[in-house]
Amino acid sequence: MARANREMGAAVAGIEGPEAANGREPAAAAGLRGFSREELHGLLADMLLYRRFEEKAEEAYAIGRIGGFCHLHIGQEGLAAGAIGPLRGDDLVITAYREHTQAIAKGIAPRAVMAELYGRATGCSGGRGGSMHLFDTTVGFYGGHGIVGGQIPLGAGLAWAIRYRGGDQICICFMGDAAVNQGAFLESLNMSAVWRLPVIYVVENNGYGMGTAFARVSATEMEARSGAYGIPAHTVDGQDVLETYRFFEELAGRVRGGAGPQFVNAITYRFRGHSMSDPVSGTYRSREEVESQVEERDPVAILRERLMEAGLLTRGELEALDAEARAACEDAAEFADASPLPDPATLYDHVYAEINPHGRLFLDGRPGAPTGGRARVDGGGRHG
Amino acid sequence: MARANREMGAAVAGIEGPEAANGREPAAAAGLRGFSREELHGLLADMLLYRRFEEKAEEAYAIGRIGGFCHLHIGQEGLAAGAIGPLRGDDLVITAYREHTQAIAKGIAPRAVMAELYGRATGCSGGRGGSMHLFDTTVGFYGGHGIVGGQIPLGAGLAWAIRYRGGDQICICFMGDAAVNQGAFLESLNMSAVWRLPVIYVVENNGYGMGTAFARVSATEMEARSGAYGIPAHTVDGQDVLETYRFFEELAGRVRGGAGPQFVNAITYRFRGHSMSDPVSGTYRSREEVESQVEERDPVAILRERLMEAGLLTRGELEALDAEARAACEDAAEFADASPLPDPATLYDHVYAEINPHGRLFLDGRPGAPTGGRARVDGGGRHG
Amino acid sequence: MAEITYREALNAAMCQEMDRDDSVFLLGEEVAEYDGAYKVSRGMLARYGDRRVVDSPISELGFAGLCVGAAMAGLRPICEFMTFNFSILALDQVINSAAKMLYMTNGQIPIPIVFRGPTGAALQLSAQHSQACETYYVHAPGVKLATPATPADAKGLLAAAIRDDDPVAVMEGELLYNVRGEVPDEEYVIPLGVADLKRSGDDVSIITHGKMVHVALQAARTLAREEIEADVLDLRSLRPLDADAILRTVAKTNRVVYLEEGWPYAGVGAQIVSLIQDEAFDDLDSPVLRVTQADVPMPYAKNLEQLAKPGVKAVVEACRKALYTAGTPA
Amino acid sequence: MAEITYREALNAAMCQEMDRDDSVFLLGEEVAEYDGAYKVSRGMLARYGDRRVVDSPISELGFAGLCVGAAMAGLRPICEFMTFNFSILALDQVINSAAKMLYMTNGQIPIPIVFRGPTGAALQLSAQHSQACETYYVHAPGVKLATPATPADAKGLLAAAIRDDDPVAVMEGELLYNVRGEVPDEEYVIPLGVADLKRSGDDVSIITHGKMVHVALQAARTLAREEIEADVLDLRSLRPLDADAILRTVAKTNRVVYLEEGWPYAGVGAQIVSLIQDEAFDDLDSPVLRVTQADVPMPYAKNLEQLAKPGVKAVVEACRKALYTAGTPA
Ligand SMILES: Cc1ncc(C[n+]2csc(CCOP(=O)(O)OP(=O)(O)O)c2C)c(N)n1
Ligand SMILES: Cc1ncc(C[n+]2csc(CCOP(=O)(O)OP(=O)(O)O)c2C)c(N)n1
Ligand SMILES: [Mg+2]
Ligand SMILES: [Mg+2]
Repeated sequence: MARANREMGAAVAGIEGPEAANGREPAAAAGLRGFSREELHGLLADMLLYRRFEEKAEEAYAIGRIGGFCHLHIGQEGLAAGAIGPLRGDDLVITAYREHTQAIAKGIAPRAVMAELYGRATGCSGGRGGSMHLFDTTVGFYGGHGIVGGQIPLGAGLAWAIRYRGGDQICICFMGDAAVNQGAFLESLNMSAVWRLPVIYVVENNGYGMGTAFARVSATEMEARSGAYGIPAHTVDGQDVLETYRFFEELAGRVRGGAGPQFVNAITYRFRGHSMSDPVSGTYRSREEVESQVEERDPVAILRERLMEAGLLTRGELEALDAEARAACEDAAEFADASPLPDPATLYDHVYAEINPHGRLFLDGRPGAPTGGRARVDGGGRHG
Repeated sequence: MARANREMGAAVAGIEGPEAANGREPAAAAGLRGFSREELHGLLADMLLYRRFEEKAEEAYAIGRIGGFCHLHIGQEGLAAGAIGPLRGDDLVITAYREHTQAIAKGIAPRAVMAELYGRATGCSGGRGGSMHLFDTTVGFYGGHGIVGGQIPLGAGLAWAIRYRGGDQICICFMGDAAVNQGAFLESLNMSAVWRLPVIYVVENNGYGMGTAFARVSATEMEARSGAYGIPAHTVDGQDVLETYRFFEELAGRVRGGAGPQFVNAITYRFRGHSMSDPVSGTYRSREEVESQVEERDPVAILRERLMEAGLLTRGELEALDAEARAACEDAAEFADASPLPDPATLYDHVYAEINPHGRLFLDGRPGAPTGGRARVDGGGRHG
Repeated sequence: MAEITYREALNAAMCQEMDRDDSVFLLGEEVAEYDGAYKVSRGMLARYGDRRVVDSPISELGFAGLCVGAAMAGLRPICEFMTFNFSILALDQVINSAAKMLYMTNGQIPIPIVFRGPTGAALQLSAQHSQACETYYVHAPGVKLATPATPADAKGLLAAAIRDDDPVAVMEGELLYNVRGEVPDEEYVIPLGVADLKRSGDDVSIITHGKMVHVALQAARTLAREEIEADVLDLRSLRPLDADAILRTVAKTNRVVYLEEGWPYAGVGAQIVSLIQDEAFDDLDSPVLRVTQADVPMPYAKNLEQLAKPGVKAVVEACRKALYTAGTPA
Repeated sequence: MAEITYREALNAAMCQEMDRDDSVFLLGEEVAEYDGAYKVSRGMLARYGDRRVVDSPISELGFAGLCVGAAMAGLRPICEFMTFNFSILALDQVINSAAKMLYMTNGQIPIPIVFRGPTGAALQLSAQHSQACETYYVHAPGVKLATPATPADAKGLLAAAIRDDDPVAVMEGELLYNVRGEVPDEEYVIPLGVADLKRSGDDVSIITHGKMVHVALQAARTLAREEIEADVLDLRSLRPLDADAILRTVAKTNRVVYLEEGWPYAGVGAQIVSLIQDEAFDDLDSPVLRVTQADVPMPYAKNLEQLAKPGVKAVVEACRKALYTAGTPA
């Protein structure tokens, strides 16, 4: 759970009702209703952490500490904070490969995430997964999936398991806007609707799948996509973390109460290139477009400005929060850097949870490969 | 082209306008408007042929002349006649495995279809395809596909080729109601909409995918399924061949004119079991349900009764038409029975269109398998 | 010990496991109200209700993925493919989700799922419905694969597969469903990875799996009339693979034929040949021969289909060739 | 003859064929406006317009099937998979539509399509993005498969694939795109089915394909320092397979190592072993050894990844072992 996910305290005096200062409620304050000052600071702190974390990852990638594909969430932090924030600890989240901040939001320590990006044994996936495959089941974070759309049926399955056991958790299944063109989307939404699974499908609609604008690969608006299965569609401004938070808090409650699957079109924007190897702008979107989004639609800046305007945040407080965020990321990077690589002797671990006592499971005949006939029950096994 | 697909002649006197006998148009005649007597007889003859053909196939299956899976179209003939009838010879049709009568409707001779069911060299697929894989490109019939939903992207591709070449043909892509739950449906409809392909997707909605009623695997009505891609949905009564014919005639014209992809929910009913090995009724549908459909919604009977009521068909004429249909099917069966099996020497033919002069294409090392190094350009090749 | 069919044995295995573990459920096309397309799940809806015996839409990728997701959360799904032919649509979820999940998560998320259904050809079902799918399931590490040939093996191996903490594909045979045989009534589990010598002989080894075991046995009977005695080794599971049993029979007869239903290129037999020549090079008196489906899509016509399928005659000839009784090898 | 990159050579092949035949078009994710995810199609949108260079949605099954449909109607699509990893989603259309169509239609409908893109591992892309897909494409008859290793082969083989009347998969390598080499400027086509002896030596044969050719050559250079001279045979296409060239090198050296990027079980190497032991049994002085990826999903961590990949050291050791210089075989 992210820090914002705490008990909703009393609302802040001064932005509570129409009887605000000089009889008129300030525009900025309107959006703040229902949040305590502490909560607001918590949300800002969360988003600053996410932002600084991604910046740190960017840096580490540039100097070769992180390898492979690395997709940053910069510009989209409002969704990590606003959609995951309201969840319960035992709710489940599953997502694609642009998931660093989502993992942190659900409760994985920045150290464990950064160490995973560094490919270290202390990473949340033991260094085996990397940027695209972050996992921690103890906090309900189910990855981290690299095949576009691949996580959608899995998300339905997590929700299936909740329903099967009669639990009252819910599952949030994130996807990119391009993922709705995968057949898995149809199949999963249809089954979810038929079986009324407790799942919220959230499109992080940043307008592009790599270099392809959504409108070039869809004849309809995003909202049209779920009606085919009778699943209600909602649109939320993902750059407004407070709206997003309130929205998901309410929706999660309804799904928990049996409202069935939901579809959320969350409008956002990616401030960086698709992955570290892609330029920020190019043939598919102009520099001007990116600049104006960064200027006007930065979810961190929007909350920050709003709080300052409403007099709920001083420059000093902001600097303190930011310093804290930076320190946490610095710490995470140092931790990662100091962590050991995975033990080479573990290469064949966790291919199977159960090493059958008979026969050969590995066919490469390499030294180091477990051979057959040897009863070796792997630690990952959960055989009851 | 089926026989109904002829020039639209002058309308029949007597059912032309409100000035019909005794000032009131008979109910039966209302649906006949716009069709000449000859055309009406043509449509009836077509449907009788389809019905008798399937009955013959059923018989031949029972005595072991036909093997494998065999899915009859009995009860659904209105769609073969009404949707394919209005097409041009150079339009394209692609469909699933319940396609005997559709193949005939598009212009494959009953002899060639029956011989294919018998697995004979004279069959339209040389005996290699069987019931589920009927093909004849010379009449624009592109099969005959066995993976549920597999033909949907292929249909989009046929339409793509039309558009690519700037032609004015159209493509009809049939599918069963259960096929809309395949991811291929989403992917194909979306691409068709984005690229405005000249294709009509037709669901032969017989209410069931094998033993599963559509409502058990869908939370919405069929009509809701295409809106997600901005493709207009239409519903037509497939048991009313005249309505169906008129509808497709008009729609085909519009698609030819550039209206873009369309989605048609054609209501029909399967009078037999899913395939020859399944009972007509069972746990999933009652005998009463089937009986009432056969009684009230038989597309052949509906047209026949309507024509008789309107005085456009005598019992003698009907008997003559039916005798003709039976004779054609008898002939087809005799032809099939007398036809040779495929030449065993052809086992390895048509695996590849081009046998490369170098290297080995077949790895089984069997006697009879073409070995490498032998330049053998197969007849199927169309290398330009 | 009662004589029951292979179909009933599979049913018994599922019921045995569903009785002892509520986290086991069955999901697939037509498994519930219709009692299974091949009636393997007959009576199970009535017995376990629609919470645990579930009809799915025709959405192979989606429902396989949903089952993998349920397994991620700790359930133990039995995911039935009406036939494995259709599972090609689901292969991404099998390989990229089920097979790789435990590894990517560093052991956090085991996937205790069973994928089951018939594989290979029945009769005249033509190219798209007659494909042996073993290669697609053994190639990637992370999945196990069992191929029961008899009713007893069907019960024991399917039960083992359901209890296994990893994804296990259980490939059955449409033409096996009616085969009858003695099957233990009581709880019965056959560990994966133990091959079964279905017949013993000293002259030549026929190694095989699944439906082809019956073809091998028939070939062995034919050969016996010429006083050639064949060992018939049924691998029973292809991963784990009982290499010891393979090497034992090779050491005994020094002549081997691998028989399988599928295509040759990168077939299971290719791997067995590779293993044998690598680890028993000096035990071989002649090359390991392979009998497979002809390297063509399955034709519909009866005569062509028969030619395309690996049959008793081809196995007998291969054995003779291995013994040089058919002249010098080509 | 200019020195260009592998990437440019692929581009040149596509342009060469699109210039001579209007029925050839390129479709895939990011191939047009973005110039290709790996810039292989750079400039092609500008040159041919959006009728012939087409960005698709992320719908692998759908767009592969659409391309097969277009081929049914006589067009000659080049269907780019951003990587072959994602093509597992499309495998049903590759196998059940493209590969089987000609046969099911009795020769009426050839499918002159090319599926192309990178296969196998690049650097630290982890399990789902680092899979060699050859086995999935060679197993079913009806598809051909080429695996160019050099810029010249890239141009010649891709051109041949586009001209071929059958479905041809062309598997490239992300790590090859920047490799430079001499490539003929003029029209250039290398027939499928002709292996290329990339280096000549008498002591041991390293047979391989694709990206691994470079690993093999490096290993050969290392071995040369110990006065072991290796033949390095690049198969170039896996179907058709140049069996003659394989048998020639086996007859010459009598000792063979098969090197491939993929997993061992039912890998390409298994088939090559099967072929060699069947047809050159008496030519072998020792078992054919195989060097493959470790039988595990690809790990992300640099050190584990390196261990998992087949590298120069493993090849050198295998060659030594084949020559018994490393002691007695295990
Ligand atoms: C099945 C599949 N096809 C292609 C890719 C390559 N790829 C990775 S991300 C991506 C774009 C996805 O865009 P979107 O879903 O909008 O997510 P975003 O990157 O914007 O967060 C593509 C094409 C992939 N990983 N999986
Ligand atoms: C991908 C796939 N899954 C399952 C099957 C088995 N199967 C054949 S037909 C069928 C039912 C299809 O129903 P529908 O699409 O409504 O067509 P209908 O049979 O009613 O004409 C099923 C499940 C198949 N052929 N392909
Ligand atoms: Mg996006
Ligand atoms: Mg139906």
